[in-house]
Amino acid sequence: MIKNFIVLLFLFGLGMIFSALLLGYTPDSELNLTGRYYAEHTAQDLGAANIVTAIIVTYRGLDTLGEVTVLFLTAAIVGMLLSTGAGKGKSLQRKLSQSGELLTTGSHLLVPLILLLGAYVFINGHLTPGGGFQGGAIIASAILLILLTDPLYRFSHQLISIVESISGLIFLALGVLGIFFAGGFLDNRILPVGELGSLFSAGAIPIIYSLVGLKVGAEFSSMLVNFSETEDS
Amino acid sequence: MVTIAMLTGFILILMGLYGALTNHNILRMIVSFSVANTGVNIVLVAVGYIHGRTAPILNEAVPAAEAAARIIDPVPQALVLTAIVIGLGITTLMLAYAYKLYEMKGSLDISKFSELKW
Amino acid sequence: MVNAIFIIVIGLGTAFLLGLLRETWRHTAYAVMLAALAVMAWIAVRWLLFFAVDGAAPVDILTAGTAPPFAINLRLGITEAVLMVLVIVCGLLSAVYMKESLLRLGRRAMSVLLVFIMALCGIIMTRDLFNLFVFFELVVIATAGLILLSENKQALTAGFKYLIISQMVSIFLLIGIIFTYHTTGTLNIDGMAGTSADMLKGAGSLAFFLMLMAVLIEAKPFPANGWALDIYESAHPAFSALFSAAMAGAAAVYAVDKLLLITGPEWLPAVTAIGLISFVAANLLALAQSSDRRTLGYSSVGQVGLILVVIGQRDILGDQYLYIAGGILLSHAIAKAGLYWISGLLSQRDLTAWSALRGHPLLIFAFISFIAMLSGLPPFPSFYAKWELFMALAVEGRLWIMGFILFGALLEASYLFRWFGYILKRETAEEHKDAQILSLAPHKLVVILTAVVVGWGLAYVWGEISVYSNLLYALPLLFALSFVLLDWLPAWIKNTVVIAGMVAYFVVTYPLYDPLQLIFAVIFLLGGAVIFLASYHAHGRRIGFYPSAMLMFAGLSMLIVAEDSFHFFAAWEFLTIGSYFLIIRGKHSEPHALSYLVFSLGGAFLILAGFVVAAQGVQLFNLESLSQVAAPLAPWVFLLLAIGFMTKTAVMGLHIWLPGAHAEAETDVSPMVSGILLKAGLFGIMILLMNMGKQQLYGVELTYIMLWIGALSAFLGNLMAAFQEDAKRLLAYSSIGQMGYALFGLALMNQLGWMMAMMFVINHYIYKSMLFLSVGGVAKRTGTREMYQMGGLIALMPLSFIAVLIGIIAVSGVPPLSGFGGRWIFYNAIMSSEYRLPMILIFLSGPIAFLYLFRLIHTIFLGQLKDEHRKLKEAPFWILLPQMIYVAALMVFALVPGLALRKVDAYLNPFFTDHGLNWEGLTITSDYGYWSPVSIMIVIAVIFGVLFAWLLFVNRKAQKVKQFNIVYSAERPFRPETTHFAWNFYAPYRKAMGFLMQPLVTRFWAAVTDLLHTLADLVRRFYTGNGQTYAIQLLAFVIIVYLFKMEF
Amino acid sequence: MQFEWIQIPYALLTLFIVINYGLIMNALVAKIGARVGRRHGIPIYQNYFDLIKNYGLRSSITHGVMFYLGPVFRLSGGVGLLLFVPTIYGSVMFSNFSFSGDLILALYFIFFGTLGMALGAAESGHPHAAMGISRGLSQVTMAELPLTLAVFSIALQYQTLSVTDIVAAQQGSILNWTLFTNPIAVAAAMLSFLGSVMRPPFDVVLAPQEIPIGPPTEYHSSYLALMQTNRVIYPTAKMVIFMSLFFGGATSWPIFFLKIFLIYMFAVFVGVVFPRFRVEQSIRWFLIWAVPLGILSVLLV
Amino acid sequence: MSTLMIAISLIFAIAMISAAFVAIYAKRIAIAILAAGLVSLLASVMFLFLAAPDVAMTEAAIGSGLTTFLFFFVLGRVRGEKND
Repeated sequence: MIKNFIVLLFLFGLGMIFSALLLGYTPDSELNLTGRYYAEHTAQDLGAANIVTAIIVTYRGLDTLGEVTVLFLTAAIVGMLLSTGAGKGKSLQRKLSQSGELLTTGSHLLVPLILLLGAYVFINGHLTPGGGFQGGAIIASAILLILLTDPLYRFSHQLISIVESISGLIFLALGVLGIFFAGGFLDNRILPVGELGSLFSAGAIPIIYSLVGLKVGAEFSSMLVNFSETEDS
Repeated sequence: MVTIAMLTGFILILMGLYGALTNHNILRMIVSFSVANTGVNIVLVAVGYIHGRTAPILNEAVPAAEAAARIIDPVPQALVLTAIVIGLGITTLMLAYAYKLYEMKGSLDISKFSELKW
Repeated sequence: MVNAIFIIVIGLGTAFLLGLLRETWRHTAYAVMLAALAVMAWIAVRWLLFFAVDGAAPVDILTAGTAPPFAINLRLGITEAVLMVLVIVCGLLSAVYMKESLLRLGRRAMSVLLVFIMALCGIIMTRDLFNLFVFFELVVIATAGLILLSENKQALTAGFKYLIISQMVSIFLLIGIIFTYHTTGTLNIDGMAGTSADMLKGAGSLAFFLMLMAVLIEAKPFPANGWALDIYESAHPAFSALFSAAMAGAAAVYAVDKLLLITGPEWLPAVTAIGLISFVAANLLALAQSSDRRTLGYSSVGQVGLILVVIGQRDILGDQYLYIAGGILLSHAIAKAGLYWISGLLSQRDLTAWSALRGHPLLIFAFISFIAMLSGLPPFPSFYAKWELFMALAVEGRLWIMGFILFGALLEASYLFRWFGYILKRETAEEHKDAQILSLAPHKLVVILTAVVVGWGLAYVWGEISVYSNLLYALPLLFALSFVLLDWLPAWIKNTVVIAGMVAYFVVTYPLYDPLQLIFAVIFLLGGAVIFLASYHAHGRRIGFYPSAMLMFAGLSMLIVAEDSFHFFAAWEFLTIGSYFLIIRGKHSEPHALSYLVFSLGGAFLILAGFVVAAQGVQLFNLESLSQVAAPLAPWVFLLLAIGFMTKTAVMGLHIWLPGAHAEAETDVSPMVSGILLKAGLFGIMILLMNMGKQQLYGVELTYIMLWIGALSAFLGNLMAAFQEDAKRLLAYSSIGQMGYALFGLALMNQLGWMMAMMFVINHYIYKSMLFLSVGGVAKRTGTREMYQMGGLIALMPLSFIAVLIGIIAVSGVPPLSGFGGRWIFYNAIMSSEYRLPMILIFLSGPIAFLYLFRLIHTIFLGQLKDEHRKLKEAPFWILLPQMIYVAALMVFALVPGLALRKVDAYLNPFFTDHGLNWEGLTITSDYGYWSPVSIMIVIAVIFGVLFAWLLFVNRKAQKVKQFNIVYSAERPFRPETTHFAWNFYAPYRKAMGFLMQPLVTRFWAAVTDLLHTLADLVRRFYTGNGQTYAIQLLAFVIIVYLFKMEF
Repeated sequence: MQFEWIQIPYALLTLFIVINYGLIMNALVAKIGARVGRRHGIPIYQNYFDLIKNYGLRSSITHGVMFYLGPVFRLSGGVGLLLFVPTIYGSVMFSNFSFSGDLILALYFIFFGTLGMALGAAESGHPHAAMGISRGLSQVTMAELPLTLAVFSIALQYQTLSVTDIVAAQQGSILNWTLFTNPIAVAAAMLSFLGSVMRPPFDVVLAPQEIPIGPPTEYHSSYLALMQTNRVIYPTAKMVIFMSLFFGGATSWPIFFLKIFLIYMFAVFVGVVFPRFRVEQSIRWFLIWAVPLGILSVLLV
Repeated sequence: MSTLMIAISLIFAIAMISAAFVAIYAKRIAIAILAAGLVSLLASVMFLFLAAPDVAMTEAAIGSGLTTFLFFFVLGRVRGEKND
């Protein structure tokens, strides 16, 4: 109890900091320097309609690279963590209630659709809301669906990791091409910028975002698969 | 609007932290942290909001030439996207750790994992 | 030049690439990873050379083809290049080291390692705040992964604690970043720094505060660092090395540095305070540790705290900032990594288990190099860095910072050197006797030795770029270091080289010395060479002896000729360390060597403080400029320096290290540390007094206090010597007394006083060396140092006896030997002094000297011979030879003291108002009296000779009686044990004067030590081990810093 | 002052006079003591007989080299002490070897004999010898202190360390004696004197009852003869110093004889009055009574 | 900003805070996990209000979707633990 009180006390202090931040906050009425630059230059420089996407993939591409690396790391570490447990190696002996016929069939029908949706989301990332991360999550949900209906389904770890690696490597390679053929690392203008609003525009952004989508999808899947393969302890 | 969002965000952070710092159960701590992370995300997005403007996506309604006057600040959104993904990464890791810790001790009480000390 | 972004690209790309390999191709994966790291290292080194050699300007690396602040940019300058080389090379070495573990966990672990290194480089290079956050998160996650390399199950819990903390950190960081962004309109660090200062007031300042705290916490400040310690303790040692050297020591600290660019000097005091608290607290807590890796963890926290202090002080460091921060940082990184790597060779986690290193001189040398780097000892970069740091602090008058740093550094040195003591002296615990504690894998050894080489290399580099001359160019030091390489030679060869070297060096440098220096040079160099004759008795290789001894002599010889404070202090440190290594060689000397070192370093730190306060920023501060120190500072400078030097001469109150250290040392080491080393302190005091003269503090004349201290030391030193049972301790206490006399003489501040001190310097060298050698020789033969267990050895060891006899006559000051000269000058000196009270103590201590001197000769050589000693032989030839040389020297010096002293007398004349002595003819005259050593000698010799001859003639037929042929209360005793009146020899005296023997000083220092240890033990309970508690502590840390910063 | 060969016979002459004087005075004191105690006492010439007899005896045993050296040291100490101090003020003939050194030399040379004696006795291996030395040295540390202080005091007073100069400063009138110009120092020195001659009450070192003759237990025959010689020279030599420093010195032999005798009698009388002290008691006694006087004398000069 | 929007966002805010309360205090962990997912879901709606469709999608997919499932995977594995 004393501990809770102390925590409360300190959180009160933190609350004071927060309230000072809140009270000191005056909403902008105009875009600030950076925001204005993006609003004014994104379209003509990069040719991406979704400015957020442009920022993510190009202007702050290094962050995104880091971000996919975070997932890559997480997937790898989760794999390491869960593959060294006591339960690993034994064959799965869990008795699971078999999913209903309807569900199985339904899922088999749904999975391709979901995958398609995911692909759509990341391919159109430079035009509409959504992109690699959202698309990747959607792809992973297809995998999730399969796992839910058939917990004993084995995915090829090798396949997942190859998809993950290849897409990551291409992402990097495209970034490096930017050094030689455009303004710098991760510059999307290695391909023509194209016409604002069309699918094949914004230089390498759609490709990169698709790669990110694939990679993220693979990484999410890998995590899910790893978790689902753990044993009861 | 912004104020409400931001306030909500801050309250979520504080609540999340309270939960994380007072619950002994590791899973609950992780849950609490994810609440706090959501709060952070809300605050981040709220900071970029400008009253009466639209999402930073150019289309017929928002032509490139007027963008500067029509859209809200896209930067915080980009940051939040990254933050969410990173948050997921850490949460996942914590979950995996929680599982292994449970395997080790048969318990999820954080106070039982204090052999390393002093 | 390869674009530095390729460091990141290669790191990441290889990490991705490894995913393509089959899980089973582990060796391939390992090779690929090493290759990638090597390429990264190569790129970083190329850049480093580009900056360092060509002096290129920093380059900006743009991404996305857009200029900052609209896209992320990286920057690469010399700082970044150095840090990246550090990170990558450390990573590469750790990867080599962790070979087995990495192969066990497979390619995924290797990917994680690569990403870890890459992310650290990212943190170092990036100029974008949010990018910094991303890289930090990468580091966190990678850490959580690499912790799995450990074989310690508990590592898992440590990793989880870190995750909890990083959740909190990321919350603070994100909130801070976004509000800072809102205020300044940019995420670029340079962009923020460019905005006007007013923008970061109010809410902006708060936002910055949160950000700074978050980054600071990654640097693991006390007390928000429990998690880090747990990681240090439980992770794979090679990862701990990385985590300490690369993550905390390089990346996190540099991130703090970058953040502070934003606000200018406003937050520097807070960072200083946090760093300072961390430094002192961590080192204090480390005192109570018994686990090696946790100790290193604490030390790491401390070192990073020190770097934070440097960062916090950068506004006053100017051009020196990078030099200082870099010196400390690199020393820390190399040393800590090296120590962690060594710890990986051991299977036991107790500090005492490191005794398994004994018998591996290379590893011990590595260990020494590392702890020297951590303690900031010359010639390593941290030494130069600390010196410059203190110079700057002193100029600004930030003396309390300096004080805290010195205190912390002393604590740090104490546990590090205590540990070293364990290595050399502790027995392996009984239960581990059979266990193989040490396992030496070649690749691990290579890694460790690389660190040693790099450390020495940096020592060279730092010397090169310092404003002072490179210490590594000093001939004596190189001579000493060469013995590290020659240590495989047999001892007698090395000994010959040593003697030849010392004599040759003296001959070569002879013209450089003024008369005062000459006296010391003769004692240090020629005198040292004479003592080394005794070292011929040792067989085998005597690993470690010659490097240590020569280090001490190198320090001594550099001390004499040092002209500026820097070189003087460096020499001082060399002789301190060298002598420590010598002392700890004794069988039971572990605790004594430690207390010697702690006192010596404490004294050295005071000297350092005194010098830098005096210099006031003048870099090549000539020792003679001490006389120009201005009024309000001068007495304080005097005080600091005086106490520092007096620690070395072991004045009463600061003496407790001496008896044990001198007594437990080896036979030929005792004379070195007693006969020679103590003079260094006197030399320092001479330099001090000669240049600063009399100083007053609050109306008290400091030399007067010194006079009292000298008198007290003389009195109590002699008194305690009288009550010792251990022969070498007796001599050691006697040294305290003798140094007291010398100090007294100096403090008289007249020419005769100084002449007396010089008499004592020479005399003490001769007779104390002689006595220590002969007592050492006896102890060697009898196997004990307890005097009451000896007795009657005169017949068996006549030469040793003669040495002791001559010695004690000389020490006691009885004519005709040279000790009398000292007394005679003493009386003449005090005649012209206005102070009379302290003399009384000196008067009293004279006769007391008789007590212990008689006891020494009586209980060892006279009285009853013990049965077990009946077949003893005379001491070894090589131990006797120097003694006989000393006997001769003593005679010569007794006859013609002018030989040594005339020139000094003339040299000292300008410094004092009173007259010196008149050396005309055979009679030496002063204003008050006269003294003719030759006449005295002749008169006494004639009387003595006539009587002796007559007695011999009359009793020529006398036969030696049996041992027990004595009248003993009408009985004949049969046991020598009961008949040898020796133990507690001065019982009546103890009854009368014993109250003075209360070990008050010892008790005082013991209480201080206890207090520190208890405090450490108490405070460390703060780290409960509960991850949640750690998180609460973190929160509390942030809030408390906030309250301090905002309210006050 | 320079050495000339003629000084050797002069010095021997001094020695001869002092020995005879010492022998007679010792006997006289013993006689007086006996008469006071209503005993007959020894004949005045007894000491001569003893000495000559002992010189004539040959010993067939020795305990070792130091056993030889002990008496040699002892007597060298006594003779040296005597010869390093000018005996008769103003007389070139009897200023002996005082050119070798000043007061300090004398002061430190006192210990030469003591040390040698202690060494010699100790080699006999007899525990009583060791015990006696232990006591003697313990006591002497504190007993010497007041003397040292007093000497320092008068050295300061006269601004010289030369004995001759000090004596010179006391000439002219009895009121010029240190006894009157610096009475505190003299008091301290005389108290110290009591301790150093080892007469009662400070004679536990020799301990006539418990230990036959203290440190010299094992000495006999010619060894003893040397010791006996010393026993007449050494106290006299010491008293010469006292006389020179405090009581105006002696300008001729009769004054010399008189002053020495009086100083000696002072010690004898005190011994009759006080009971014997144990060593720690005597140390305390000196510490409480004599040392403060000495300190006072130093401070007041 | 219309009053209606403010009212709606207020309602959402209160709903989120209540859900967060549940997430922290719920007796059963499963409920807590669901409540946290709900907070996330509500937040994604909030993001829409704040004109951040990208973020809203991500939060919905990742914050409330994937994370919740991962929680349940682990929760299922640690059944022995009391759900206090």
